[in-house]
Amino acid sequence: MTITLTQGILIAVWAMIAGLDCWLQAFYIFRPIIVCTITGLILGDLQLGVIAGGLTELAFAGLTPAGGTQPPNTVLCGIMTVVIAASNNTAPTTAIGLSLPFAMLMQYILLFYYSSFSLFMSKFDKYAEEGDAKSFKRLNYIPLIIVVLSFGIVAFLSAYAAQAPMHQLVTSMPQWLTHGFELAGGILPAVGFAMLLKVMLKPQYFPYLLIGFVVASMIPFSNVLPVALIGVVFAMIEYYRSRSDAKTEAKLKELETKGDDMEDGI
Amino acid sequence: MTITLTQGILIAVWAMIAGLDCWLQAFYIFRPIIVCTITGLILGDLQLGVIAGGLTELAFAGLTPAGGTQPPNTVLCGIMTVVIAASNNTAPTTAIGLSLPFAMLMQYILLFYYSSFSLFMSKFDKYAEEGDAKSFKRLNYIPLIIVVLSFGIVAFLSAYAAQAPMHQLVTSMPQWLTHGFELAGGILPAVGFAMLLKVMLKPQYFPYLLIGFVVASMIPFSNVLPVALIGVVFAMIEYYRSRSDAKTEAKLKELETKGDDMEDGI
Amino acid sequence: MTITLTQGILIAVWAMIAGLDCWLQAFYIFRPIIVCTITGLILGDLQLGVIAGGLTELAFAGLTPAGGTQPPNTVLCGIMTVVIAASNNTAPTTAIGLSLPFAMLMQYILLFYYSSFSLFMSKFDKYAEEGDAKSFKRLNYIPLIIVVLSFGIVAFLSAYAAQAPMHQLVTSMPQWLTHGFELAGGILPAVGFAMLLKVMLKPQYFPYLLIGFVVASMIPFSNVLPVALIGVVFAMIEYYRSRSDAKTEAKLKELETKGDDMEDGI
Amino acid sequence: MTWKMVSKVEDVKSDKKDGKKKSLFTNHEISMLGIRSNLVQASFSYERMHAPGWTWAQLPFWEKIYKDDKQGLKDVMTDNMEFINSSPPLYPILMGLLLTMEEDHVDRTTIKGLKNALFGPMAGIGDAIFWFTIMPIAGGIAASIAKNGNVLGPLLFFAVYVFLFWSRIPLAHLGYNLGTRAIDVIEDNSKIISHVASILGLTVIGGLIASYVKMSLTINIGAGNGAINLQKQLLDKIFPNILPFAFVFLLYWLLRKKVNPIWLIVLTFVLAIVMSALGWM
Amino acid sequence: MTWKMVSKVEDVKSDKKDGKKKSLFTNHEISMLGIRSNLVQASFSYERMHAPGWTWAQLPFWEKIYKDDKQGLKDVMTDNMEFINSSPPLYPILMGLLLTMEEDHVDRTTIKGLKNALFGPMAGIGDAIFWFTIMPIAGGIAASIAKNGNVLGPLLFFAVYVFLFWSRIPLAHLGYNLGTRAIDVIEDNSKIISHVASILGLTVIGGLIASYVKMSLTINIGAGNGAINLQKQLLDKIFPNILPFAFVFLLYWLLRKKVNPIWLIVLTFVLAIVMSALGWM
Amino acid sequence: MTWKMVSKVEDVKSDKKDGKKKSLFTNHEISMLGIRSNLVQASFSYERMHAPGWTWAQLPFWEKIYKDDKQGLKDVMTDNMEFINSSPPLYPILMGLLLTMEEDHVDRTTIKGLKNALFGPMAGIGDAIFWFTIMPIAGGIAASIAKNGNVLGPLLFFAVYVFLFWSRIPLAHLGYNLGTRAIDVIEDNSKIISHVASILGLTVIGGLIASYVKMSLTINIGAGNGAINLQKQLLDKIFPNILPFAFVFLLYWLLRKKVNPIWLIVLTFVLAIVMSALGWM
Ligand SMILES: OC[C@H]1O[C@H](O)[C@@H](O)[C@@H](O)[C@@H]1O
Ligand SMILES: OC[C@H]1O[C@H](O)[C@@H](O)[C@@H](O)[C@@H]1O
Ligand SMILES: OC[C@H]1O[C@H](O)[C@@H](O)[C@@H](O)[C@@H]1O
Repeated sequence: MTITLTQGILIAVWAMIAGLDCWLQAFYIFRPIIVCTITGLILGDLQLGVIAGGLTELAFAGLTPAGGTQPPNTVLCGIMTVVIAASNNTAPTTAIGLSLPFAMLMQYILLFYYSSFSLFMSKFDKYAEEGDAKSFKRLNYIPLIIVVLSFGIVAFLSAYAAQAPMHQLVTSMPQWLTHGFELAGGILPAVGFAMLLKVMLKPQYFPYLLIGFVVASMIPFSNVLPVALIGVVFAMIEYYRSRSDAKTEAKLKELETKGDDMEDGI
Repeated sequence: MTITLTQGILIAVWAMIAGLDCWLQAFYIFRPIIVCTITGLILGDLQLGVIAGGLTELAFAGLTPAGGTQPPNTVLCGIMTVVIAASNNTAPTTAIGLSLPFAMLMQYILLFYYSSFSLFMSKFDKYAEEGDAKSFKRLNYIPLIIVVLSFGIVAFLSAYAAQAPMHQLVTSMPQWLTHGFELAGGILPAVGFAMLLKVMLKPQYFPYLLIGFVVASMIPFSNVLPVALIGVVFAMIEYYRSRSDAKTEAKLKELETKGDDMEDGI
Repeated sequence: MTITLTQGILIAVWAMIAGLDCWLQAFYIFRPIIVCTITGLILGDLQLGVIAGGLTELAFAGLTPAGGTQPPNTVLCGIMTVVIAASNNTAPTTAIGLSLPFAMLMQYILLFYYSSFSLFMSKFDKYAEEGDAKSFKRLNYIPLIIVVLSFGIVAFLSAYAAQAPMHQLVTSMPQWLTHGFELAGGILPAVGFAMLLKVMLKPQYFPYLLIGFVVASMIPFSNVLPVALIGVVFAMIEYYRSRSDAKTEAKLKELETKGDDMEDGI
Repeated sequence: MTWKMVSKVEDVKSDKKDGKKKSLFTNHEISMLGIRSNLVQASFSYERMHAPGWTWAQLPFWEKIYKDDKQGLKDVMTDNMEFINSSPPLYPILMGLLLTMEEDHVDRTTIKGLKNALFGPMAGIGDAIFWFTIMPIAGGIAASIAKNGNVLGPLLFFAVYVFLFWSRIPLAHLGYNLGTRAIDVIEDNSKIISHVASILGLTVIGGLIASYVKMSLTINIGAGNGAINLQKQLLDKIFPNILPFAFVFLLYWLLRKKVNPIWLIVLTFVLAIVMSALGWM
Repeated sequence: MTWKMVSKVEDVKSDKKDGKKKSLFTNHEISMLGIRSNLVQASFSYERMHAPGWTWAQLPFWEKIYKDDKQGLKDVMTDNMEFINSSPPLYPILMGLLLTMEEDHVDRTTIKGLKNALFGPMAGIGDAIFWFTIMPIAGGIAASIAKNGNVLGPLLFFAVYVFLFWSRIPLAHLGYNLGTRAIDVIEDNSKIISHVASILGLTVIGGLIASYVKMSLTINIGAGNGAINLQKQLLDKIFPNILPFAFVFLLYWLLRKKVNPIWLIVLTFVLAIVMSALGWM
Repeated sequence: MTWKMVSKVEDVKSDKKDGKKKSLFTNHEISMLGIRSNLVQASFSYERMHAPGWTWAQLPFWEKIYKDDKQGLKDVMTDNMEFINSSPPLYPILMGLLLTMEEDHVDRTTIKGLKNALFGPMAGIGDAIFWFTIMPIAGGIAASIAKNGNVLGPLLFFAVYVFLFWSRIPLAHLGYNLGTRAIDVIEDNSKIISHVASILGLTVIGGLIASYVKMSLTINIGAGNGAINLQKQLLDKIFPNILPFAFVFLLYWLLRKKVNPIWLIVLTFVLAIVMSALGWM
C-alpha cells in the first residue's frame, strides 16, 4: 500500500502530539507501544500497529532519557516501524531495524536543541531579573513550538515524502540484511542497559545486578515483575538494616564528639 | 446412603475423642486430615475419608487457634464434609462448603465456653488459696466434660438427626450454588492467613512475606517446605547478624554509661 | 578386547605423566575427564573414553585433596574405568565401581609417601644449613621419581598384567552386584562432600549450604554455576557489610582505648 | 525484667553451678511432667487462659516439694493462678525450669517475674514454629498424598504429631536439667529468636498464600481470535496468584478496621457464590 | 547541607508546628500546581536543564504570593533560574514543599540550599523507580499482550501512565501540606533511600538484560552424530543468556572508555548484520 | 601478628613508597617464578608439607640475591624449610611479594611472621575458590558435554586449567610489583575474605550435593491403584534430593565421630550393593 496525503498529514499531526509528550514526559504516549498503535489506526491496520507496538516497546526497553541523555527517538521509530511494515509488507521485527535511522535523525535534532536552547537562557534571566512574568511565560512557548513543528515535519517527510525510495530500498534488500536488521532489534536493548549501568553501577551494587540476572534467566516469566519483587525484598531488608546502622553510627559520632569535648575540657 | 444409628453413635464417640484433643491440642487428631479419615472408616468408605481429608486440610490451612482465637471448628467440618459427601454423593470439594455452617456452630459454642468458663475462676482461686489440691484437680474435669459432651451431641445431631433436611437441601441446590461452595472452600484459607498477618505483620517483616509469596508462585511445589527452608536461610543469616549487632550495641551502651559516669565524676 | 603389551606400556607412560601432574597439581590432567579421554585414545576407542570421563568426573566431584588429604586416586580410577569397560564390554557406570579398588590402592601408596617422605627432611635441612643449593635441588628429584615410577608400575600391573582375572571377575558378576557398583558410583560424591563439610561447616555458614541445596534442587540446571552465582551474590553483600561492620568495630575499639587512657590519665 | 530481678536470678545461678544437684524427682516423674504439660488448656477461659490447667499439670510435683509446708503449697498455687498464655509445645521446658526453681525455694517474686518475662515471647516463637511452619508443611505434604486416596497421607501426619507429643518428655528433662541456666539461653536470645521466628513465619505465610488460596477468573475479554482470557492472558502474566494476594490483603485491611473475622468468612462465601452465579470464576 | 542552614530550617519547622497554617492557596490551586509540574522540561537545555520550565510552572503561584512585592518576585524568579535537574514525577512534592516555604517567606538562601541538597538524590531515586522499574514492568506486560495483536496491551500501558499523571495532584497536596516536615522525611532518608533505590534498580536491570536482550548463536561444531550446537549444547549449558550479559558488559566497558553511545548502536548493527551474513545468528 | 611486627612492616612500606625500586630481576625471571611455583608439592610430606618444594622453587632467585652472601643464602634456605601449607594457585602472589622483601633485605623475623600470618587464611580462601568452586563448575559443564561422547568436554576442561596455569605468571608479577603493599590488601581483608569465601564455598557445596549425589528408592508401598512409589510420591513430595542430603549429613556425623574416611567409602559400597540386592534402589 502507499501512504496517502491525508494519512501523511494525520501522521504529522500525531507526531506533533506524541512529540510534545516526548519533550515534556507527561503521558508517556511517546513510547512505541502507543505510537505504533495510533499509527496503525491511521493507516487502517490497527492489528499491525498493536503487534509492532509490542515488539518495538521491547526493543526500546532500557533506552531511556534518564539524566538528560537522548536515545534514538521512540516517536519516529514507532511511526516508521508501522509505516515501513505496512507499505512494504515487511515483518515488524525487520521494520524496527529499518526505522532506526529515522529515530536517530530525530535523536540528533533533539540533541541539537538541548545544546542550542541555551541561547534562550539570557532572555529568561533578563525577564527573571525584571520580574516580567508575562514575557517569561510567553518565551517558554518558543522552544515548545520549535520542537513540536520539528516532529511534525520530520515525520511527514519520512512517512510520506520518502516512501518511494524507502520502498525501493526495502524490496531490494537481500535476506541476510533483512535478518541482520531483525537481529539488531533484538540486541538493541543492550545499549540502553549499558548506559544505565554506566550511571548506576557501583561495585557494591553488583550482587543485585547479578541476582536479577540469575533469577530472570532461571525462571523465565513474561515480565520482570518477579525480579522487581525480589529487588524490593532485598531493598527493604537493606532499608531496615541501614536505618539501624545509621542509628549506631549516630551514637558513635555522638560519643566521639563527647570524647573530644572532654579531652578539650581536660 | 443413610447414616445408621450405630454409625451416628460411633461418629458421636469419635467427635468426643477428637473434640477433647481439639480442646487440649495434644495429638492433633482434631485436624481435618485425621477427622475425615476416621469418619470415612466409620461410614465404610475409607477412600472417601482420606480424599476429603486431604482437601479439607488444605481448605483449613492457616485457620489456627493461635493466640486463643477460635476458627470454624475442624472436627465438625471434618465429620460433616465426609457425612455430606457420603450420604448425598456430593463431591468433597462442595461438601466442604456445606459443612462450614456446622463448623461455625461449634466454633461459637467454644467461644461461648472461652467466655463463660471464667465463672469457674473464683472457685479455682479459692481452692488455690486453701491449698486444696484435690478439689482443684477435680474442678478441672468439669470444663473438660462439658466440652467433650458438647462435641458428642453436636456431632450426633448434625450427622444423624439432621440428615433428612440436609439431603433435601443438597439435592435441591442449583449447580451455581454448589460450584459457589466449592470456590469458597478454595478461598477460605485467605481468612486464616489474614488473621495471622494481623498478629504477625510488622513493616520490617514484609519483605519476607513477599519472598515467600514470590518463591512459591514461581516454583510451584507440592508443599511449602522449600519456602520454609528459604525462610530458615534468611532467619539464620539474620540470627547471626542480630547477635553481632547486639554485641556492638552492648558495647556502645557500656561506653555511654562509662562516659556519663566520667562526666559525673568530673 | 584384550590390552596389548604396547597399549599396556603406553598406559604406563600416560599414568606417569598424569601421576606427576596429580602430585604437583599443575595442569589438572589428573582429573578423570582427561585421564579417561587419553586412555580411550590409547585403547582406540576415544568415544568410550570421553563418555567414561564425563561419568567418572561426576562421581569424583568433591573428592578433593584439599588440606593435604588423599582421596581415592583419580588417575588410576580413570585409567581402570576405561580399561575395564573396554576389555569386558561393561557399562562405564559399573566400571567406575570396579575401578575403585585400584584407585584406593594408589591412594594408600600416596598416603604412605606422605608419611615416609618425612625421612628426606633431615637431608633437606642439612643442605639448607650449608647453603648447598645444588644438592638441595637435586634431592627434590628423588621423591618425584619415586612417585612417577609408582604410578607407572601400578598402572601397568593393573591394566595389563591383571586383565585375565579381572575379566573373569567381571563376567561372573551377578546383575545385582553390577548394579550395586553402579549405584555406589552415584552415591560416592557424598563422601567427598562430607569431608569438605567437616573442614568448612561452621553453624553460621549453614544457611548458605541450605540455600545452595534448595536452589539446586528446585531449579535443575546442567551445572552448579547458577548456584555459584547466588553464592557470589550473598558473599558480595556480606563482603560490603563486613567491611562497614569492621569500620564500626574499629571506631568502637578506638573509643574504648581512648576511654581507658583517659581513665588512666585521671 | 527489672535489674533487681535479674541480679537475684544471678545469685541462684551461681548457687546452682557449684555442685551436682541432689534431685527430688525421679526420671520417670520428670517424664510425667512432660506428659502432664498437655493439660494446660483444660479449663481455658479468656480471663486466665492457661492458668488453671497449668496449675493442675504441676500440682502433684508441688505437693511433693511442699509436703510439709502447707503455706508453701498455697502460695505456689495462688501465684500460678495468674493469667498465663504461651505456646503449649514449649511448656515442658518452662515447667522443667520452674520446677528446679521451686525445688530450690527460689524467691517467689523472682519466679513470678521470670514467668511474666518469658511467656510472652515464647508464645510468638512457638506459634511461628508449630502453628505456622510445622503444621502447614506436615499438613501440606500429607494432604497432597491423601488427595489421591492414599491412607499414607493421614498416617504420615499422625506420625509427625506423635513424635511432637513424645518430644515433650525430653523437653521436660531438658528444662529440668538445665535449670536456671536455661534462662540465660532464653533471656539472651528471646528478642532475637522472636525476631527470627517472625522472619521464618512470615516467609512461610507468604508461601502458603500462594499455594493454598485458590482464586481464578474465567472471564474472557474481547471475542474471536483476539479474545483474551482475563486470568491466563492478563492476570497470570502480571503475576500468578495476584488475586489471592490481593484478597488476603483486603481481608487484612478489614481486620485492621476491626471487622469481625466471622464477616470475612461470610464475605468469602458471598463472593464465591456471586462469582459462581455470574460465571466469572 | 551545612550545619547553619539546617539550623535555620529547624527554626522554620518549629514555627510551623505551632498552629494550623492559614493557607494562601485553595485546594484547586494546589491541584493545578500538580498539573503544571508537567511543564518543567518545556525549555530544556543542557545549560540549565529544568530551570526555565520549573520557574514557569510555579510562576502564577509566586505572582500571588508576591502580589505587592515586585522585588520579591524578581528574587524568586532569579533564584529559580539556577540549574535544576531531578525526576519529573517527583516535582509535585518538591514544588508543594517549596511553595509553603515561599508562602512563609523563609530566608532565600535556606530555600536555595535545600533545593540543591534535595534535587540530586531525588533524581536518582525517581529514575530508579519510574524509568527503570515501573516503565519496563508496565511496558513488558503490555508488550507481551500486544504482541498477540490484542489492543488491551496499549490500553493497559496508557492506563498506568494516566494514573501516574493523575498522581501528581495528590503528591502536590502532600508536599504542600507536609511542608517543611517533608524535609525531615526526605533529609533523614535520602541517603538510605537512594541506596535502596539503587538496589531495586540494579536488580531490575539485571532481570531486564536476561529478558530483553536477545542473542543466540546458530553455529554447530563437529559434524554428524557427535555434532553439538554451540548455543544449545555449550553456551546454554554454561549459563543461559551468557551472550547478552557479556555483550552488555562489553558496551559498558566501551562507555567507560568514553566511547560515544552512538558508536555502540553502530557496533550493534554491524555485529548483527555480519552475524546474519555469516549465518552465525 | 604482633603489634611489633606490624610496625616493622610499616617501616618497610614507607621506605618502599618513596621511589621506584631498581629491580634486580627481569620480567622474564619473574615469569619464571610464576611457573616454578608449580614445584611446591614436589617433596610433599606431612611433616613439612610444601616447605622443600617451596624452597626449591625460589632457590635460583635467592642465589641471585645472596650471590656474595653465603650466610644470607643459608639463612633464607633454613627459614623457608619451616612447615608451610597453602593453596598452590595463590603461591605466585606470595612468592612475588616475599621476593621483593628478600631483595630489600627486610628483617628475617618480619618475613617469617608475615609468612605464618598469611598462609593459613590463604589456604582456606584458595581452596574455596579453586577446589570447591572452579573445579566443580568446570568439571560439571565439561562432564555434561562429555557424557554425550563429545570431545569438546575434556577440551573445555583442559582449556580452563591451561588458563589457570598461565595465570600464575601475571600473578607473580602482581605480587612482585605490589610488594609490601600487597600485605595491606591481604592483611586488611583476609578475615573478611575467608568469611566471604566460606559463604561462596558452602553455597556451592549445597548445590553440589543436590546435583551430584544420586540416590533414589524404587520401593512401592501398598498395591494396586492406591499403591504409591516411595521415592516419587513420598520423598520427592517432601523434598527432592532429601536422601542425598540426609546421607551426606550421616557421613558428616560419622566423620565428626572420628570415623576414618575409608570406612565411609566402604559403607557407601556396602549400602549400594545391599540396596541393589534387595531391589530397593
Ligand atoms: O535523571 C533525572 C532526569 O534527567 C532529565 O531531566 C530527564 O531525562 C528526566 O527524565 C530524568 O528523570
Ligand atoms: O498464641 C499462643 C497460644 O495461645 C493459645 O493458648 C492457644 O491458641 C495456643 O495454641 C497458642 O499457641
Ligand atoms: O588446603 C590447602 C592445600 O593443602 C594441600 O597443600 C593440598 O591439598 C592443596 O591442594 C591444598 O590447596
